[in-house]
Amino acid sequence: MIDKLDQVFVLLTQWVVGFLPAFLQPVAVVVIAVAAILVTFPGLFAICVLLERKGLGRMQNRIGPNRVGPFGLLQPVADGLKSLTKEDLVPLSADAAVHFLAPVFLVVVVFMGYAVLPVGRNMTLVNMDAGLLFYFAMGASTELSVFMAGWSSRNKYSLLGAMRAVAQMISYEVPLLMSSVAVVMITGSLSLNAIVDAQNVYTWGLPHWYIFTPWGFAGFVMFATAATAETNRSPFDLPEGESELVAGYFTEYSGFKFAEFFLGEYVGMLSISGLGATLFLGGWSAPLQVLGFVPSWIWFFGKVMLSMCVFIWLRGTLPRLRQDQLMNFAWKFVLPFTMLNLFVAAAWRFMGDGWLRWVVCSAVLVIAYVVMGRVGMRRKHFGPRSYRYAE
Amino acid sequence: MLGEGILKGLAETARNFAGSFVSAERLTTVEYPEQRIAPIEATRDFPFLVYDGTDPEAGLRCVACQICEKECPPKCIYIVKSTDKKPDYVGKLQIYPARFDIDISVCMSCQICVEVCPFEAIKMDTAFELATTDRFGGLLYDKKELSKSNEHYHAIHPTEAAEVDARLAEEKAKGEAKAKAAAAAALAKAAAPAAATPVPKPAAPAATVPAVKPAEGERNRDR
Amino acid sequence: MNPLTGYLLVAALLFAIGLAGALTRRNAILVLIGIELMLNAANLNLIAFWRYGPHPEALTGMMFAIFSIAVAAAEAAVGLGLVISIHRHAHTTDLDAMNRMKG
Amino acid sequence: MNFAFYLISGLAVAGALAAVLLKNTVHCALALTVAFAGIAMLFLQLGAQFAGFAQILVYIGAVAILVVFAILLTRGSETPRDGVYSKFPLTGLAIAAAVFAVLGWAVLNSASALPGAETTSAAPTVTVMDIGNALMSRYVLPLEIVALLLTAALIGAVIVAMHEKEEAN
Repeated sequence: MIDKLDQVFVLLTQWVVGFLPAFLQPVAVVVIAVAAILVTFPGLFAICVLLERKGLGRMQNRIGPNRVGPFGLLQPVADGLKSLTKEDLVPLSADAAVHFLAPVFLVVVVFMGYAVLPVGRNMTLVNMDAGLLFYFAMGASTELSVFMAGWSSRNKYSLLGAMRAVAQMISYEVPLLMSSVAVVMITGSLSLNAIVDAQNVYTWGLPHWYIFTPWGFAGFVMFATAATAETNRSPFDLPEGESELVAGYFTEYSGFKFAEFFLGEYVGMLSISGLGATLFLGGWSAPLQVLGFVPSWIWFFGKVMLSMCVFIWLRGTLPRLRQDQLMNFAWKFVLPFTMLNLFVAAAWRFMGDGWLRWVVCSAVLVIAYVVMGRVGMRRKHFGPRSYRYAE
Repeated sequence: MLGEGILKGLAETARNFAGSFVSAERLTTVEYPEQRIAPIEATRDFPFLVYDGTDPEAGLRCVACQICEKECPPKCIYIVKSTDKKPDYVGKLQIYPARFDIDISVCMSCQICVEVCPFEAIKMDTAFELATTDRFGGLLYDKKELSKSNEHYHAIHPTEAAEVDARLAEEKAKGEAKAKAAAAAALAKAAAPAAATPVPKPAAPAATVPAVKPAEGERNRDR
Repeated sequence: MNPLTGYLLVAALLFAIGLAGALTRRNAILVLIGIELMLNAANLNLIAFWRYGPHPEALTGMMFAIFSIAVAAAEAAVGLGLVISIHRHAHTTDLDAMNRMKG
Repeated sequence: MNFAFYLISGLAVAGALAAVLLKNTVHCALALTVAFAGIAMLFLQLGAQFAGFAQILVYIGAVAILVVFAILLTRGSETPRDGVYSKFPLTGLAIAAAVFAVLGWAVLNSASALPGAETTSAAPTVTVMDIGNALMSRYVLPLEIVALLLTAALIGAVIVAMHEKEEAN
């Protein structure tokens, strides 16, 4: 019975596909799986929107939306309806084709990232051998859609916002890749299923998740920082800095296209949290061996929603970083630390079992963290201001 | 160490988040239509005309002196004087406003009319849910809609109303005392000429003149 | 017609388009775009021959393509760096105007 | 040749043509991304998964953005004053057509001799492990050289494009 519940979706698909003729079956399986993704994650997006507004409210001593539906549960429906019915303005001087294509390209690319995420035990759409590389290839092309949006609106604010967003996404994409390379080094394969299987091992009932190893924890912290910056969230939400940039690269978007950007951002956050859970938090593996009876996909979605709550928590707490602080932090702290993390992971791999590698790796990482934190990030004393006029 | 501040900040918001479900002072929202904040005594929204007694027409304190109309910065008060007179709380015959309009949509609740009114006739009400569908006529209140009883004034601004009533009562008492004294003096004057009719004529006009002066004095003071 | 010739023809067509771009356009960046296209056409050839070649397990074709992608990225970076610095000095990216060697 | 091949190569060629012929330079850059995506899909169709994703990651993720940034930095997006094409566009086209003719002739004539003719072998399943091993065993020298080259090239590019300090005041 337990196994049936765990594989309920797989069995359901096979049962449905059983009715179709043989040659149609592989196509039908893919279509059903894609349809499932296109239903669950926008559904999760609606829940996250409500979670965010109520969570932020509670953090600021207020209640958050509770008027639409019982306890505000229909608020996402109201938001969706509002953005669908709002008029979709396109500025006259805007470049209509690129202006229209930008959100479409963003949503398509973000959803393609889900093809490789292992949502549950053998519930991966495409079990690709180079799954992680595919995921980052898709992640890398979101910058282009951000640029298309910013440039095509022919508006200084949006162009500035796009420039900032692209610069930020590029400089935080490198640490994102580097911190996941450490995981690949230890697992020995780029396929996300293999990574989850490597972590799905238990000793004394405790799982072998990578976050419980020194290099894994450091990698996860850096991954989380880079992921927050990659999705333009909370401390790094400079591109849509309301105070100075109106709304960054989606200033000139309204109505459905704005909702698409909104959807793209949230679905991107869900997918990067999914990847973080898969790489460091053991994907769909249960936190304790005794809890193994719970279906695997519940653990995956639980971890994704947990990291969404952390995203919201960060948004409720941290002020926005300035552009130079943001860049400084990326290139002077996050990237060197992830590089060092690679060496520590290598040392971890070749020092063999035993307590020695725990001590050495943690010591190296802690010392590096403190030293780099103190040296790299100390208050820069600002000399006389030098001006550079645009020639 | 890098990141300490972030962790402290996160702990603070977490405390806020958890506290909002538990302790009252971490959830300060008052859900407006269902719950309401206790009205503060000094709230002021839009003016209303005070009348004593039960009949709004007779007891209206306003004497149409039009000071408030002149002083009102946004000019939202419109007064038309009456032709006849009616007695006020002291019993003196005073003009009353035939028409007294305030345009609520223009009024900015600055309370200058209350400060300049010499007759304590106009006070600030605390009712603010006055939204209407009709933008023009709906928000132009005439005398009937504006005039409210003194009891209502006591209900919304108890201490202030008490002071005003005390002052009015004391004035009334002084006025009556003066009137009584004037009446007594007039009586004494009338008795004195009877006793000494041979006294020369000029004394008579002197007697009548003082009788008139106190009345005027009284009006100036009232001004 | 075996599949390999299909790929080779597509690669040749892309190469010709890239060449046409490089030769006819006035803006320096579009010449670089033409060169990028030519490089990609070459990569396509490499992988087509690797796939249909006698020893696919030797991975030579694919490794060539991967290294060529890396080198092409470096070349693009340097090329655009040059274009930007030329633009700063001569305030133009018009190739016909860049005929003076003086710095 | 199956339908997918025609579709994808059509996309790639269309992207390339647009990248070369369009007036607006930023449109050219975006069309270039379509061409890169088409070529990446061709790689995937040929079974070279790693190369296809590397192509997407490197070209669409970085080179396209680089080209677009360069266009904006050199004010390329405004309409150029004196025409889009160089002085002798026709000769350029003629040369390109000639090159294509020669290549096409060579490919078609040698069609029979090409190895792919008879052995319709299934796509060799190349795992990333094999690529890693190949990189670390046979191609370790080229790997180091490319690493050096990349570092030198990027530092050089930064220095060339950097804003000289003394020129500022």
